[in-house]
Amino acid sequence: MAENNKVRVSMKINGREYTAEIEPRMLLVDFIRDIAKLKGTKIGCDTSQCGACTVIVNGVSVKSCTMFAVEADGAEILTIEGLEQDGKLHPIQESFWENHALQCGYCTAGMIMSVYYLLKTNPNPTEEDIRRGLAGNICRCTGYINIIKAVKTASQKLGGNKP
Amino acid sequence: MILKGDQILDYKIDKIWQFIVNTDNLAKCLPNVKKLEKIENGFSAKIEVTIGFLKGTFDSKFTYSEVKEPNYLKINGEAKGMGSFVKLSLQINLSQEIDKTKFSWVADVSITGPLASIGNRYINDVAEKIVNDLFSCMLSNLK
Amino acid sequence: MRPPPFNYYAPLTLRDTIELLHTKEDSKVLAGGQSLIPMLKLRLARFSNIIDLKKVKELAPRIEDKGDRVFISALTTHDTISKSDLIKTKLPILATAASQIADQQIRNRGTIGGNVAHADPSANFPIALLTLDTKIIAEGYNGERVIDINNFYKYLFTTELSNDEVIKGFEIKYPSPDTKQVFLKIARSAITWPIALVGITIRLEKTHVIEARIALGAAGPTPLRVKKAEEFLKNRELDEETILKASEYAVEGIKPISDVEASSEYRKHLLKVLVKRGLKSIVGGESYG
Amino acid sequence: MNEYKWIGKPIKIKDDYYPVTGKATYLDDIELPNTAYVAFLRSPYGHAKIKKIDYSKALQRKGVIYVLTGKELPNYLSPYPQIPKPPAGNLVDYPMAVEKVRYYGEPVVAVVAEDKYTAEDALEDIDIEYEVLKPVLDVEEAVKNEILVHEEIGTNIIWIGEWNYGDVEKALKEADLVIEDKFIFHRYTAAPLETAGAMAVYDGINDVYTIYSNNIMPMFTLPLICTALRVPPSKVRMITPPNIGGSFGTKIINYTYMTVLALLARLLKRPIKYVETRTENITNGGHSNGRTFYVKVGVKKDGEITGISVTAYDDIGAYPRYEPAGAVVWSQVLHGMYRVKNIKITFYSVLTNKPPTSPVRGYSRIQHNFMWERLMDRIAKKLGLDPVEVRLKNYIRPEEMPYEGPSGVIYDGGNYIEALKLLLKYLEYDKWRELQKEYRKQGRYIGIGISGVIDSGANNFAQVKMINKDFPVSGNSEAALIMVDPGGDIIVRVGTTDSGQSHDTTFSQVVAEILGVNPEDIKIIRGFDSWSNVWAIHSGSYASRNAVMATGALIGAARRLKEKILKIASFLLKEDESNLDINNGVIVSKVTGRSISLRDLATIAWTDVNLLPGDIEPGLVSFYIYRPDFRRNLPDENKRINNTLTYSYELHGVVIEVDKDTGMVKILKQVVIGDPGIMINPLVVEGQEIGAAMHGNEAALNFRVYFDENGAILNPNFLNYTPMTIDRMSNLELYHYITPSTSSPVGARGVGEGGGGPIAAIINAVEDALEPLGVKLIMSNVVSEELWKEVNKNDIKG
Repeated sequence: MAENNKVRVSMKINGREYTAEIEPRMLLVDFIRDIAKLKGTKIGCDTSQCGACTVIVNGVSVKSCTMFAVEADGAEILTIEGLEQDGKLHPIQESFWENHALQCGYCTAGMIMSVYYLLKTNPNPTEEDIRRGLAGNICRCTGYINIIKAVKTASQKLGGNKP
Repeated sequence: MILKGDQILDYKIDKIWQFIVNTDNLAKCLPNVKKLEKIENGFSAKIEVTIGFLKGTFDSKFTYSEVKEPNYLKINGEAKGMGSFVKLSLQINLSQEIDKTKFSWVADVSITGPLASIGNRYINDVAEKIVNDLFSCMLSNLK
Repeated sequence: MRPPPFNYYAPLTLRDTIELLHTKEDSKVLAGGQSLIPMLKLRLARFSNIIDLKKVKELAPRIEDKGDRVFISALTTHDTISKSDLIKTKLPILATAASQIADQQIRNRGTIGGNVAHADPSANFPIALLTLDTKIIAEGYNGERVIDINNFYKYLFTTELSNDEVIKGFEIKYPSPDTKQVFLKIARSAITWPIALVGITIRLEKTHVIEARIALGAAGPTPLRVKKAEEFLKNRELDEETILKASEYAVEGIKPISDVEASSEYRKHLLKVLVKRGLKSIVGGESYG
Repeated sequence: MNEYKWIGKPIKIKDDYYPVTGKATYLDDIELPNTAYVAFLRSPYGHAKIKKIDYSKALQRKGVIYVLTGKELPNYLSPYPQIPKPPAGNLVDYPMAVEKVRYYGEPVVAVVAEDKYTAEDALEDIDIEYEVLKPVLDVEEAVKNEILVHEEIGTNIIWIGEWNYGDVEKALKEADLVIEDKFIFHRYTAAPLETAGAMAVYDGINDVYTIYSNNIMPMFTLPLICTALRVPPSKVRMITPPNIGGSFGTKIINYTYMTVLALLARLLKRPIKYVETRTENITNGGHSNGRTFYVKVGVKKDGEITGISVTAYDDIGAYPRYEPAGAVVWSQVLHGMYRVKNIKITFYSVLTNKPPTSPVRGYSRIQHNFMWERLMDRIAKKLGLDPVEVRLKNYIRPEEMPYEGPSGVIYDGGNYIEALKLLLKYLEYDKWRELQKEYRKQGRYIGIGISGVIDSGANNFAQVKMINKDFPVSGNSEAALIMVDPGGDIIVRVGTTDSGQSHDTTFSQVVAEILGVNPEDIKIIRGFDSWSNVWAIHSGSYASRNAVMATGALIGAARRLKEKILKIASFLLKEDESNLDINNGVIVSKVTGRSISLRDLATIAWTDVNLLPGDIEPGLVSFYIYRPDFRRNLPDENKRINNTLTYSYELHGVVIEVDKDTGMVKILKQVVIGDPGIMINPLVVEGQEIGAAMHGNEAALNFRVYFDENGAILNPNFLNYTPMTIDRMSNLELYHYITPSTSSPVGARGVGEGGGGPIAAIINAVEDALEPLGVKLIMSNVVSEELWKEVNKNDIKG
């Protein structure tokens, strides 16, 4: 690899392949937003805390602002845009909608991806599990009450199955 | 932040005084000096501070603002780097005790800018280490 | 905020990694990146060369039961450690420490090697590891060496490792079954650095202390063991008075870090409280986190 | 109350579809070709002279397009207009520092680059020499005028106001006891998850600026921007994307960014974008007003307040960017929930070398409510009464509603006494009081705190005339346009912006109610564009106004449209208008059953226009600008005015435990009782109420901006300015005690700023918990370390 040069990176996002020549310092979130043009994933802080940028990389939830795009070379990524199947909302999306588990919506994409991972690893979470599992996602609007309800609804809708 | 220290040295006061008024002896003890230039009553230096992965280059300037031979020396330091500003005032007091000399120092450090805020959790420790290292280096060079 | 530029390397073998570290000036290894990347973004850290370890086969995530000890490879994530049945049974203090690092996303990506090598005095793993028989297996330009965790930390973010050395993994001896293990921390929320943290392992015959280890976090520029308290506890009955005295000895002479969240004096007090609560929980029969 | 078909129903929130699918569009999601990105180099000092700026190295960096320094701004821009008369009116305010920096984080240099990464890199190339000046950070120091923030006005005091009603001196003399107290309301910021930002485009052919932003009252900030750019409003097009990622009031003062970007867009002839980093947002995104109160209150032995005298010092920071509006806005809640008649308040609006303040949820009233509610507990303790008793004694009585306060406010209903009883019931007040006694014996410290807030909504801008009677703003207004388009679809445009208030849904419910259609059939045009939307100059989302203001406009427009629809239908169906009504999109005669669908009628109205009666204009459009009658619309010489329209109230109760060993506070139980009047959509209202309560918890327990002696902010990001996370949020319970508003169109009250509630409740509870230890708190924020020191002050010293 040539020094100070760009690197070629390919990754599959929501089943579609994206390839670009990028600086190695490019954050994954910038790749998703600016290269793949998937704007659903957000940036909310500088310090890896708010979780608005949460996506699923190779099956696990990560903060895409705390990962270089080059680290995701060859990875499979799932973002909020990839949850809807054949025009049908994912049960987690439905649950968030039914419970009004959002207001401004800026945290929602990251929050839903964290719920996706939570229910994947723990299909029947207790309230404490929910609070623990979502501690890395800040919501400034809802006071979290409806988010907890939405996760319980989603777990019921999925009938204890993994999402 | 105020830091202090003192030590009894087995030398006469004059010898120590000659040592501390020589700006080179301070410059030598700054961390990782990249460039050094003499200026009126002092020097300017580009220094690199590294604490593990924390790393920054600072443009610093030291002036010997009060020189009261052979007892008291005040050095004003300023450093600029990492978008931040560091102000340092170093005071050295020497007092003769028969054959020995008591070397006491007081440092007042103030840091402002992103380093003080973003690096808030570390900055006090780092500043303290730099100042302590500076004086222990000078003291050991004296010996 | 975005990091400054660097060159990126992703070697496949440990040998190549060390070669790169040895030849490329101003280089830094990248494991999970959960400490390093935020520092780069804030531009408190910068390196010309970043060497990504994740494709290095020798470091791949692995927890291996070796009879009287466990081997955990450097790239094993916090999440994996927190959920490992082996670790939960044999080294509950380590599982608890892992489960209480930041949040799920960070635990999914952060690694034990990175957490330990980063040498933040407030990090969880070092506190747990200091209370156990932990050997760090490191490999460098001059070959492999084994470093006792007690000799590992030098200063804030500074360790025994040289620039061209990499942690391969950790060998941790299983404590005897009569050893109680406690990990406690005080933090404003999951996502903030703990203000104070304490790890205790203690071998007991009923309430009689055979051996004790106490480690404190945020108690100074490095994670540290408090020998005086440990010595004091040896061969004593773990009663109210001993606990009180031990907690006082534990913080004697320490100078915890000080920041906008908590002064040194307050942290010192909280550390004392945590030691006290930790020891009490042991007598109470609990081993909670 | 339940005669409505759609109003009051918790129908599914249309707006939520976009965020849950990732299809919402926020400012930074809008991309224009050839956009350049800005990064600001900001002041590391609270107060300093700029001696020299060297940016030559930055210009050499690949990808850097341009560097603009604040020093150059007077060549291009005029200062922003000021509300007060001179001398304060002479204050010079530019969007970047010109000669001097006056607060930490003030933009000094703007770098424009091809991408975000390079813009940030280039900041490191710039060398600035400062001469450091001593900052004035404390408001009570600032009033001494020894250090001036703005030399050009010769004082730090922007405005002094006196509100004096009844006979306070006499009232204090007649009291059994006069209590003196000091309270400090601290500085914090609301930190919406989306930071502030803007993008500007300049059209050189027509000399027109298009400014995209997440500003929440774009038309109100337009005159400020136009003054700065020296252009008439017709030259500036304001666009707000459909989604704003929260504001809580703060996204009003981002007009400074909008101005700089507009200038750069003109200079560089390409789109220019800037979005704050989180660190910049916490540093400079708009702080709440810090306020210090000196209070003297006279009470009878039974707790009845005879009169109150207050001097308040408001710390507004280095520039009055929305101020000194806050110097009068609090007077909406002058007497809180209490029937006190003898009130004298002297209010100082003061500059300091701290970042400028902005409205922050509960703007200016939150501080005043806090003072009242702390005071009630202090009175109770002094008199040995229960805090509940003192409140009940002084509450405005339900039979006094609507209540006219001494300053002319007209409270629009409510029953504080019953609402408080409800709170006590759900909080299990008596049970906790018993437990408290028992726990104390065991060395556990639990405390119970209650408080109330007046959450006033839909402000009357005429209150600004108290500061400058000639300042040309008053009342409030909102515009709506409703159209049944040629396809029969119902299209609605309103001048508001949405930062999480679910406007699509509530507005649809209101229009559906009047037009007799289903809310799902209504399309609200999302986002704001001053060239295609309708608007009033007061349009926007602030001051909890839209349940009243947008509703008023929509009802007006819908009624007009309905009239026209019925008139046309009457002609077409040959029916008397009074026999007709619209039902599920069909106009039907109650008498003959004859009908025509809205869709068919729309075709005729737009297309087949010769079928219309001769005196009817073609098309089905109506436009309405709503202006509420505040009844006391303008202030008199004694500052008597009704300065807002609705006065919602909330009662808060918390039970907390203080860990004596650590000083940590834990909420054991939390209850909120709200009276929002008629709720258009309960899901939306409850969301606002709970969200506001969480902000109150944060203000009391998490959020405080710390400054060092240079004025630098020590906790500028989420690392140590940490919002409430889900693992720490209390299990708050919300209940309602509903009384309809006597002032608003459907009986709704504006809500969503009740954040002040939990603050006083929590502080009251902590003080209550630690009463046996003699702990007194003066601030609106408690920190474990300070509490630990308070609790153990004797031990620590000893």
